[in-house]
Amino acid sequence: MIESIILWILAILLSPFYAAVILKVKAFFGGRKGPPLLIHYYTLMKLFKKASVYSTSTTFIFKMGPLVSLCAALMALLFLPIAGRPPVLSFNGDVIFILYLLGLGRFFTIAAAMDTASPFEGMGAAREAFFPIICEVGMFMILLLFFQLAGALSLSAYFTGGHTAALWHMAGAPMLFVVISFFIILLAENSRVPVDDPATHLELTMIHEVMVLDHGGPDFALIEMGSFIKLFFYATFVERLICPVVSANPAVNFCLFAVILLIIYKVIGLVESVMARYRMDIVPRLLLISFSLAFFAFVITLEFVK
Amino acid sequence: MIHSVDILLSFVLLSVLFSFGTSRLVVMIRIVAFQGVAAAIAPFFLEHSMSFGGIVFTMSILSIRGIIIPWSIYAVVKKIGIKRALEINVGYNASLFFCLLLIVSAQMLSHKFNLSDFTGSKLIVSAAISLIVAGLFLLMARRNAIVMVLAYIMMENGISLLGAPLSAGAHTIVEFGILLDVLAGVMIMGIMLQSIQNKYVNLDTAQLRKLKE
Amino acid sequence: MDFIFLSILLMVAGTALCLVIHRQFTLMKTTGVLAISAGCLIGLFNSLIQLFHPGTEAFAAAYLHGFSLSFAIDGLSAFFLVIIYFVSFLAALYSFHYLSTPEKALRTGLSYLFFSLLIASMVLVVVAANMITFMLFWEIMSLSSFFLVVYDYEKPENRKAGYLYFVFSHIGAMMLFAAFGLIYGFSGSFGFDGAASLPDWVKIVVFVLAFAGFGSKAGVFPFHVWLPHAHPAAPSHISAVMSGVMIKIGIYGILRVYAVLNDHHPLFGEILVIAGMISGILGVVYALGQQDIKRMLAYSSIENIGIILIGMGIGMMGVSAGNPVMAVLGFAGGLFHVLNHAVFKSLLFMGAGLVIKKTGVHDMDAMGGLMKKMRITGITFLAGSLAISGLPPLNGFVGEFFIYMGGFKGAGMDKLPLILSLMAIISLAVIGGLALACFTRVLGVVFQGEPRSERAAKADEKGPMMLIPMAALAVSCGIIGVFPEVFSLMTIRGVSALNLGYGDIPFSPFLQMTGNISRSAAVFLLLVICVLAVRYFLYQGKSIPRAATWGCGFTRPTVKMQYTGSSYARSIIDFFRPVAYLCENHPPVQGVFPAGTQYSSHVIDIAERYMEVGIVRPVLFFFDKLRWIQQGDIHPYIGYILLAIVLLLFFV
Amino acid sequence: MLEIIFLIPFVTAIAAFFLPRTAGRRLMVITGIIHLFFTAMIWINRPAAMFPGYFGIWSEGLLSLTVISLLFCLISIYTMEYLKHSHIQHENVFIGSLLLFLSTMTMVTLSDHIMVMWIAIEATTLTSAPLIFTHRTPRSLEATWKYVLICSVGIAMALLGSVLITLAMDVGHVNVPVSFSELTGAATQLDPVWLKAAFVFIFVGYGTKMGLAPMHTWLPDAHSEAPSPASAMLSGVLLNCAYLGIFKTNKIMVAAGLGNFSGTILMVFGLMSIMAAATFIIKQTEYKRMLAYSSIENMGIIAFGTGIGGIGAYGAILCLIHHSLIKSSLFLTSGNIHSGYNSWFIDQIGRLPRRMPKTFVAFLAGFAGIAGFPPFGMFIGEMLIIFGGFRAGHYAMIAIFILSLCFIFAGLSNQIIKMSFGDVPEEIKGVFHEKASLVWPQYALLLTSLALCVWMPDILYQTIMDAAMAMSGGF
Repeated sequence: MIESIILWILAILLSPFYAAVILKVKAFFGGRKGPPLLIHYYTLMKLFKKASVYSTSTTFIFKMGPLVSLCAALMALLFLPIAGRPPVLSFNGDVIFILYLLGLGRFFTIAAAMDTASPFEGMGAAREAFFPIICEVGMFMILLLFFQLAGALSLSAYFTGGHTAALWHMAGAPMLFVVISFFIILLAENSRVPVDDPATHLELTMIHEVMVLDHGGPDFALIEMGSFIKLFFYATFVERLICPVVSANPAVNFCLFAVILLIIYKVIGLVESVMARYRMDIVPRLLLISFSLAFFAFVITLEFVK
Repeated sequence: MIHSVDILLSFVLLSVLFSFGTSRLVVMIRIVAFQGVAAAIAPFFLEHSMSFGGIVFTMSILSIRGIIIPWSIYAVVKKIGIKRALEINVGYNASLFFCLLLIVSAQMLSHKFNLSDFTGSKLIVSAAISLIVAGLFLLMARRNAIVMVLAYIMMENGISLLGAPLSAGAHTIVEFGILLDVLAGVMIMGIMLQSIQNKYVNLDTAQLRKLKE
Repeated sequence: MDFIFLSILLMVAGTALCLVIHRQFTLMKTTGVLAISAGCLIGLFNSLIQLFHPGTEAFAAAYLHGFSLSFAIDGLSAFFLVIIYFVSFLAALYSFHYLSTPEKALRTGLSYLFFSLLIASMVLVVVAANMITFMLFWEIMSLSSFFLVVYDYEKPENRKAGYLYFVFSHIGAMMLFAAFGLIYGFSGSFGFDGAASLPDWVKIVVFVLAFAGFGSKAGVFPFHVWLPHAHPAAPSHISAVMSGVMIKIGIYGILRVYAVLNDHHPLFGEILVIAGMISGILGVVYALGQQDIKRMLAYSSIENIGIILIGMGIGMMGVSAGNPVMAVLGFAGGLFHVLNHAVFKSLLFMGAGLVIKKTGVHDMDAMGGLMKKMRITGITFLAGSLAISGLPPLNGFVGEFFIYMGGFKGAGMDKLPLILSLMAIISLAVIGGLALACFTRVLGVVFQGEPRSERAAKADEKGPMMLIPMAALAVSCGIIGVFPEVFSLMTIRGVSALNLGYGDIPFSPFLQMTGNISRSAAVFLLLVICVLAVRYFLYQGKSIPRAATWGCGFTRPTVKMQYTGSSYARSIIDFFRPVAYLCENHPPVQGVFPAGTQYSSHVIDIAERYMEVGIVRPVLFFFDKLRWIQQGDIHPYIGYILLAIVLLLFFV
Repeated sequence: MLEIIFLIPFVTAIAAFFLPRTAGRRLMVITGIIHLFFTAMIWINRPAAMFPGYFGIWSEGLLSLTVISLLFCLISIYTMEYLKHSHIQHENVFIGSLLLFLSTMTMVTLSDHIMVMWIAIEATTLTSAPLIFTHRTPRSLEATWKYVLICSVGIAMALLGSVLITLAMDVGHVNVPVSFSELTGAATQLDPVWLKAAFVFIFVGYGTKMGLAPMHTWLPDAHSEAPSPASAMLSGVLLNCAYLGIFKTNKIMVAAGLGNFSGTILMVFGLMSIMAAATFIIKQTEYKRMLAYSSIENMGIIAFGTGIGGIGAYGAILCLIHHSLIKSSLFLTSGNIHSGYNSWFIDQIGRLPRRMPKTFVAFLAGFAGIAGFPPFGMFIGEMLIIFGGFRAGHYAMIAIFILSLCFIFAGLSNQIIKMSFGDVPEEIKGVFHEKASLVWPQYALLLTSLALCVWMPDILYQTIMDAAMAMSGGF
């Protein structure tokens, strides 16, 4: 228990660092030196020191947005087995709970954006409301597959200890589909290229970034924190999938985990550097691809399980 | 042996033929009157033992069917003052042809009834049937209101002709009641005829189609 | 039972008194509200006792020689009774300040009378124990609710709504007559109990007919056409009751028929799941397409009915597949969602009613910024929106959670159950996402941003009697969401009355699940408080200036520039184009200096469209042709007589 | 001394022809009350008939007699007020024929002899013709012409049928008086073929009078053109009288074991009538014609139920009673509406609750009743007919029945909602003063129907059951 909580705190603390890795990679491909790896800590510090300016149109919901989205991310992380160690909380069906909790976070992010009466933020909100629907469908498809294999509905049943390896044993090749499909979901949910470009400067083309235009100071810091943690959550998910082994020796185990995670973040960076952002009406297609991958995986494994 | 009433009835059948051919109202009325008389006295022939009450009764029926009803229609015709009824749906030749067909089929149909065992008459059923159907046919084929009334009377005559042998003697009161109804009906129709003549210029019932659906 | 009758007597008598004293408006309203709420409280109290001390209580009275009016309360009835009484009570309170037109005094009094008749008939339908009784009060329910729908009959659209509702409910009733007639035809008794002995094919026909009949009341997809018209037409407290409770009576009917047929044919569950998925997804998609706020809520009712049907369908599939856990989870989830939907949908309708009353417009795109003027309304509406989107830690989540668990149990099986539960789960996910989009849209357009019209800018929230019920409902959303134990116990009582043959259902697994949910909810709230504290600390002693929204460099933003609800939903509607065609009206911009132009759009409901094209027109055409037989000329008429005789003589 | 009950109105009718207006009206009301009183006496102590062969009391007759008596009493009170406002030239003729009408209808309900029944029914046609012709307009003339001619022809068919029954007797060598009661006893010896033929003719004949499609053609014209009280009588009770003829004949058929034959005919023609009603109710432009067609529908329902037998027959008799009560109230109400808007067209009527609230209540309640909504009695009747149909296993027919009922409801409710709540031109807005005595007869009728749906006296139930039993009815 204690271990799990420590891991949880560690994860929270490490998530900004990992997020910085992506910037580094992109800078490398851009032939630049790029910001230091601790850049996000600096920004957070700076933001915490600042005060914020509130629009006259806004209400308390505007302040609740960052708060709730961060809490949702933290909560999700509580259920996640980090490095294959048992999570803080876990019960049968917690996956559904997590998904809906993230939904709650999204609800408030959107509400906060709509609160500012800004046309751009409304536009972003509309997109934020639309794309995750398809992601969720994909997620549930993957869940169905895992349930077929593991017969349970909790992250710990999938990712603690040797369970993940067991999944691979049962499903085999189709798990690759799952990995890809989930990676796409990762990109979409965390508003990365090719779905969304956090670095662009044209508000019309943003999704997540445009929704937080009016946030500043500590509020904005909370939002940033939230997105880092969310990304970490998904990344860990992928990490467990591609590296199901758990070594007996905790030190080795954690190093392995850290390294693999680093690789995943690098891959994200790589994708961001080599790909351009899709047109908004192409995005659903991409997400549907992830869904159909998961679906195929499910159908094929049905044969294996029988 | 040929029943005495059959002679009379053969004339009735002939009269039906006439009624289909003519367009003159007076002729129609005479025909209907004749049929009424025939219908009235038919039982007279069938009854072998005729009581005095029976005779009186038959006489009264005869007077109503043969005199009062035709006379009332005749009065109307006089009042309105039209001689011919030319508004028809089915032409006269076609009518005549239909009538022959009708009489033949009535003759054939009457064998199903085989009433002759307790009437003795061969023609009575066929005559009755042809009167009824002829009445219905005229109701559909002629648009002139008076002719339609006459056709109705013709039909009634037919029915009573059919009823005569069956209800021989019994329930004379009832028969009388029926007759009174017919009479009243004809009277009312007569009144209607006059008002139609007043409301519309002539008696063509084709005008009476305001009320539909 | 006596208490039930007492409550009904109280309500009807009290509201009948309203007609007498309608000259004194306020006194009349007070009488009506007091009578109804007192009756509801008595009934609520009694039915709660019934619910938690199981055991059926029955009452029967001879009726018209040879029939009997018989009533009985079992767990299922009691469960619905609780909902009926609870919501009606709050709706009655709400109506006190909502009905505020003294010049319509008599009409208001009548509306109270019919309102109480509606409640009474719903109660009696739920406790009816034979077919005569059931149909008797079912028809009274339809009739009284019809009068409530045409309450505001001056508006043509309301008349149309009333007409549609009337026709649909009558056709539904006819279906039920047919279903019950079949039962009677084979069993020879007017009681429900004879139904169990029917041959199988008859049972299937009966179930299908009953499903159509009850579905037309519940607003299941192809039969829902009346619903989006009728709910906006009725006064808001009535829409709250109709949408929160009355359409659930249809659900009750389906469950009751399923129980009395006592047959576990797999077809039943499959029908329900498929119908549920269709109603659920289409309902929410159409809801996204609406501009009228109450119409939107009406469509979302269709969506929730879909969710309920999915739950019940999963339950029935579980029964027929011999999987008790799945069965109980499905039914319990469905019933739980019945409860939830009753709570938050009536809350939302009350909120919408208040908003419309204060702003005077139905169109959401003419509202905006109401959160500042109508704070309590806004907060309660927010709670309702969260709940209806099925987000933890509010009540909407719990019911869907049970249904999910049941569905996943089904996914553990093979063949048709597997496929159907898979589809059910996927569609539940889709519905959840769309509902979130739908209600963020409402919240954002109606309550947030800047007012889009004069009336909206000047809105206020006077009338505490309207706010209290809403607050109460919002609080109960939270309570049910965080402490679901006792409520799931209620649903279990309801399920055990379905005589699935499981004896009394063990409650411990539910206790475990609900325990997990409330524990995690508690942890979440704890986290929120911590972060709140952190945030408070961070803002310590900082000056918080306020300024205009950052217009991305645009210096003169106007309220017209805000993102409208239509544009918010546009991309999603486009995604569902085949089933939800977006019909736009937008004259093109011309010339170098274009004149002003306008844009309007509405989504076409395919069921409505095809009912028009596929049913109404052909029928009318047929009868138009048939009208030829009577053209006013007497000669053919006499011909008909002859024809009839001749034809009949052939059969002699 | 049974006959007195139709002799009294006969005598008063003769008197009424020569009395001045006001006296005539009073006489009418008094006659109605006396008639009601005598009917009550009949219930209490069944008096014997003076001519037993011709007249007698049977359950079905007693029921219709009661309905007639009650309706006439209330309608006469309504008429008294009505005549003050409507400008009828020959009022004594109107009142006189109304009373004669009553007398003849009473005779129908009491007659047992087949021919006497025929005489009485034909007499109703003749006595009601002047009622339809009251307004002396071309339209009323046309209506009367069609009414008299079509009904006379149809009823002539019934006469033929009666003659064929005597034929069936002769062929079967049965020697009993030609009365329904005797024949029902001796039914089995009658020659089946001729009996069937007789039934066909009698059915078509009296069916014409009852308004069964396709012989219904006179009905909407007559009902729409007659003054409202007269239409109420026509639709409320005249149709019942015609039905009585069919009912009694059907009794013979059932007794003779030909129930299937007659039942099928009844059901088919019932369905045809309902379909015909549906055809013309949808898109109907005049509300009185609409009500007339709804009468056709209800006659169809009744015939259908009678054909089904079992609880269907019981339901049919319930429908018969309640239809009389409700439909007559609706016709009276239509008279009020006309005086309020002076138009017979549906699209001229609207905003009833504002303009004439009392009438509105009667109108809408009547509609609810006729559409088969509780708490009005039609509900039980229709339900029993549907249940009975399923019991007897006529699935296809029941399906058509339900379907066409749905169509009719769709059409009817559309018109009714338009009339009650729709918009109207400015000039006929505002409140119209309604006389109390022009509405409470309707209320009384509706309340009777409502009361009979809540509680039914035992003796009434026994009588209905007794009548239904003859159709192999009952539970």
